[in-house]
Amino acid sequence: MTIQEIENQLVDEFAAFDDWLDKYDLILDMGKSLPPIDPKYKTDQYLISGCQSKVWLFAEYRDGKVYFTADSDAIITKGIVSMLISVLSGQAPDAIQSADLNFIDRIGLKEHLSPTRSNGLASMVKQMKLYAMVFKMKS
Amino acid sequence: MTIQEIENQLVDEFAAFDDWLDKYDLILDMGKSLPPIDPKYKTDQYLISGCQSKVWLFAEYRDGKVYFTADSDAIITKGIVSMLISVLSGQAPDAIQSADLNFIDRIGLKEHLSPTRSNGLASMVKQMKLYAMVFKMKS
Amino acid sequence: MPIDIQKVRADFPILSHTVYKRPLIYFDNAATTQKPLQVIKAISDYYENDNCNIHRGVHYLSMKATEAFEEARKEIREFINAPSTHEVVFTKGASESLNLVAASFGKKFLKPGDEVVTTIMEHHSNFVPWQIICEEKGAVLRVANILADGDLDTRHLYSLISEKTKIIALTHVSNVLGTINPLKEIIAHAHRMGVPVLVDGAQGVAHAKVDVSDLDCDFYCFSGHKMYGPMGIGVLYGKEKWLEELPPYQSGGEMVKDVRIERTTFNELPFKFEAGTPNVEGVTGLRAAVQYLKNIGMEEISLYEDRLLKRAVEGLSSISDMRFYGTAPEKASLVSFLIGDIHPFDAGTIIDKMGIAVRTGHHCAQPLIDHFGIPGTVRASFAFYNTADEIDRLTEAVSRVKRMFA
Amino acid sequence: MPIDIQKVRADFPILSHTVYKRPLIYFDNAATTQKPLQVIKAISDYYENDNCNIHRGVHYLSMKATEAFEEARKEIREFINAPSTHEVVFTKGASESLNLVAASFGKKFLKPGDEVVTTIMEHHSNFVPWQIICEEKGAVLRVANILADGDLDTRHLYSLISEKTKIIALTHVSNVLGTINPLKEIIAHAHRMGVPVLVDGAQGVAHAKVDVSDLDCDFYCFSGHKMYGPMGIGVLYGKEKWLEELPPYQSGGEMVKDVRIERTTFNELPFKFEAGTPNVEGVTGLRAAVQYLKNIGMEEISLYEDRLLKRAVEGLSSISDMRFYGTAPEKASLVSFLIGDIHPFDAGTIIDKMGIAVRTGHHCAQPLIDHFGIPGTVRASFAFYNTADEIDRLTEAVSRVKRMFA
Ligand SMILES: Cc1ncc(COP(=O)(O)O)c(C=O)c1O
Ligand SMILES: Cc1ncc(COP(=O)(O)O)c(C=O)c1O
Repeated sequence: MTIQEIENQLVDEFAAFDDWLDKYDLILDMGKSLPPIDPKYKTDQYLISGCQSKVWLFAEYRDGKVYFTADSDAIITKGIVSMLISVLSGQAPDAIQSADLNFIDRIGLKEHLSPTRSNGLASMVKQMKLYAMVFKMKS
Repeated sequence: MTIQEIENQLVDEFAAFDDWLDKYDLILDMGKSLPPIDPKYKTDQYLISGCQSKVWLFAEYRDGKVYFTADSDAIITKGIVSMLISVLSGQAPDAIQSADLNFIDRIGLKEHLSPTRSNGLASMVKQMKLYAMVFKMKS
Repeated sequence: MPIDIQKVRADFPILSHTVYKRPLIYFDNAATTQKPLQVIKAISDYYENDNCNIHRGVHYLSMKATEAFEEARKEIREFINAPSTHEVVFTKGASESLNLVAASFGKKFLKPGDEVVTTIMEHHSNFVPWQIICEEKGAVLRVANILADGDLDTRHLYSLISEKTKIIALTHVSNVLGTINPLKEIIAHAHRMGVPVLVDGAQGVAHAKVDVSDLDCDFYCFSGHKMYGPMGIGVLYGKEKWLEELPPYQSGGEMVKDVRIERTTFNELPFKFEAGTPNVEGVTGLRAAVQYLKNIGMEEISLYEDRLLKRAVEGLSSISDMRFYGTAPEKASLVSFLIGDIHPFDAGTIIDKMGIAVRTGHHCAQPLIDHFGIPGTVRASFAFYNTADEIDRLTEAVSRVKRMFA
Repeated sequence: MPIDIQKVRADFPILSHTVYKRPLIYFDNAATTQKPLQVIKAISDYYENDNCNIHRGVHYLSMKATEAFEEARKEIREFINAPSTHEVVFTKGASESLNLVAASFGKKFLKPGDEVVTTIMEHHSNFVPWQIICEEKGAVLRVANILADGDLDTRHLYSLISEKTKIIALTHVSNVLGTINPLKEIIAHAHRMGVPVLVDGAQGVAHAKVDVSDLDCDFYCFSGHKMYGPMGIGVLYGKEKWLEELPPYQSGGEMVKDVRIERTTFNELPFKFEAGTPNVEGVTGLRAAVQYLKNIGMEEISLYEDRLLKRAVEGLSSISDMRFYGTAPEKASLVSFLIGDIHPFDAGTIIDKMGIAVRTGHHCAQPLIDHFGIPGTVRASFAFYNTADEIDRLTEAVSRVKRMFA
């Protein structure tokens, strides 16, 4: 699926819920279903530190595609991370670099990606695009 | 005349005028008529410095009465000084110390004696009362 | 007269707002308080009628603004019972007041080997400035511990005081734990050792009557915005003998007496420490806030807020796995907690979605949070415009969070 | 579109006041400007709807206030055409911005024997901080002269620049003389010598379009209250490379990254320089002021104020014995004068009684006033809400003063 298709799917999933708490229930489920990161990457080197929750991010390059794994100490953050990974992992570097990820906004979670938000997610997206750029240059 | 009588006289004089500019004309006249201070007292030692206009003040003690002479580089300040001197000069230390000088307020010139006013007059009154106190102690 | 809560709430327009389609419950009062209409109106009135730069002007508006400014200083002197108005210095906030003392006191009095004593429960604003000046001067910062319930370990504090100690800097009330420190006892002890005491009153001044003369503290610092006044204004109270001795901090404007190319002499107190155009708006708003508080009565406020605290503690304690941080017997009206192992960010995000504003994280008191070895806490801090019903809604919200993350 | 003066005046409620039973004429704009309803309303709206402490909160109000704060930063970046928002630091005013740079730059870069170059026309806020830090560091303050008409003597200024010069600190516009300094030329010259330039823009920013990128200045400082915004808020623009190098000034709050008992690390720009709770109200009001100015147009404002100046100069020149201070060809909209030998305090007091607010004294520029050997000047400073008619009333008032003291 393309990035856009996965984004649309996510937006649809959230559209089913009206109440904010239900939406967050869904985010929690997504957080719990995030495949675990290899513990050896859960170190300071892979840490993206926000003010309040921590995010660890690792990326690999195989057959022209970038694969991300990640973790966080907060489950909501993990939920958002999980969505970002489902959208961007397994995509080509170019597609990742140009993704505008407006699904977060469409779902109504824009705040979580705001650079003034204290959870490191904005830096995480920056880091994901950086990985994509570096892999592209190397290939 | 007592301090109170002189104060009343001054208040009456000003009551004749309605317009502020006329009142200030009277102050200017008073400023011009202030007897000159002996030039040897127009030195830093006798200077009471406000922010904008300077006041020099000198006092003598004769026969149980305090006599003030003063000068200023601004004529309006001289006018107010002149009034203060006409009220306090030649009075006994006790009377000077207890004078509340509310004529300034009654004339509507209170601002000129406010400690936040930039003309040194508040400090001048303080200084006049200090002279009175010192003379009283010495006698 | 007990607080008429409906009347009080009507004074705070923001309290009738809704967020996420739910009525707003504002429990972030330790971060900043909301403003009554009386304060908002004082600000508009000031700009519509009296706005002017002050002190040196000889014209009408300038005299009026100067008078208003100095009247506000009197009102604030009275509010904290400072001996004299020239011991009341206006700053932009508690942080600036604290930085001012650390910088000026440090410049004048700290030498290599000297010590400054503080506590582990300080807000960064009363910690980092001392850390920096100590490093600059080769002095040592000694940090007093707390007990298990969040009370200051005064025995440890006292053991840190020696002939090397030049000043003690500690908070009146901890913004994380709520702990109210036994200032009178500490100050008396310090003075017997010849050591001055600076008090960070940012969390102290809005919740109970503060009397700096009775406390006998050497400095007391606070912010307008945490006591129902405007942002951008704060106060430094300092004993005259100290303020006279300290060198000026910032320079320019009203704080000089005589500026020559060769050398400058400084104005008298309090102007010596008030560089630049003063914030007349802020001072006017702060005065309105003080009048508002006086009208309600600080005793009534304390009583009312204590009742809110009691209800919150009772309600939240009924939930299992709650971990409370700060349970000292003398405690201001706030609760810091974690819900089992749930990350404070997770809890705060969900509680917010229920319309309740709580703060999460380290609350600018990282040494304290590190001491507990946790990522932060959820903090609900109460004001006299909060209601028992709102407290119950918090308890419900916390239960809901617990269920969601189970 | 030319300024619609009736419409503009209606925006400023204070302008319809009377003093001493005469309509208020406000000519003290260089001290502080009046505020349009748009700014006053932005402040009330903020407190009634959005008030909150910012940055670290995860709840609704805090996010909204944070966003408003950062949007304001963008707006101000654009207003002065700074390359990046993180080069825009909020302070409490120009004086604080200037003190910040003097203290932090001095701490890092000044050594014994170094020199700082400034001018004799500086406001105390851009003079005393340099004097103090130079004394502290054993550096020397060199002071450039002015020419007879009040223009900066740039040849003298240039002659003071040497390898010892670490920074030049000068004003954009003199608050006494009105002189607009040829910044582009001076900055280009300084940069060729490898010397950075700080500009005191307190009197520059409200009266003509300022473009810090075009000027290429290293620092630019100004106050909100002199540009129709609230008191208690100001700006420091600094080039990233400098701001990165300077050590933090005040500490506490948002400006730290990591606080350990042993050591603290600092946040990135601009937060590194913003200690304590930021003045969200002030920033919101300043944003409204900038939007108001943009709406009217800085070019229109300059043109209009130039016309007022021309009329004032013509009118006052028709009176004999007038002594003008500052007649440079490039001049902001203010006149400083003495009426023969009449003391400025005398003149100002009488002019005030005619309802006209002018400022008298040394205008916090004592070295300049001493240079002229006078007790001070009378200064009338104009804004775009003043009218030609008001200017004529000033001329009449001055004639009247002259007659009274004849
Ligand atoms: C205990 C304490 N001290 C100092 C401060 C700093 O106050 P401000 O940010 O208003 O300068 C705060 C609040 O943030 C506080 O809670
Ligand atoms: C040229 C100049 N610089 C600096 C300042 C200081 O500004 P503020 O008092 O707003 O800090 C002023 C105004 O007083 C000024 O006119």
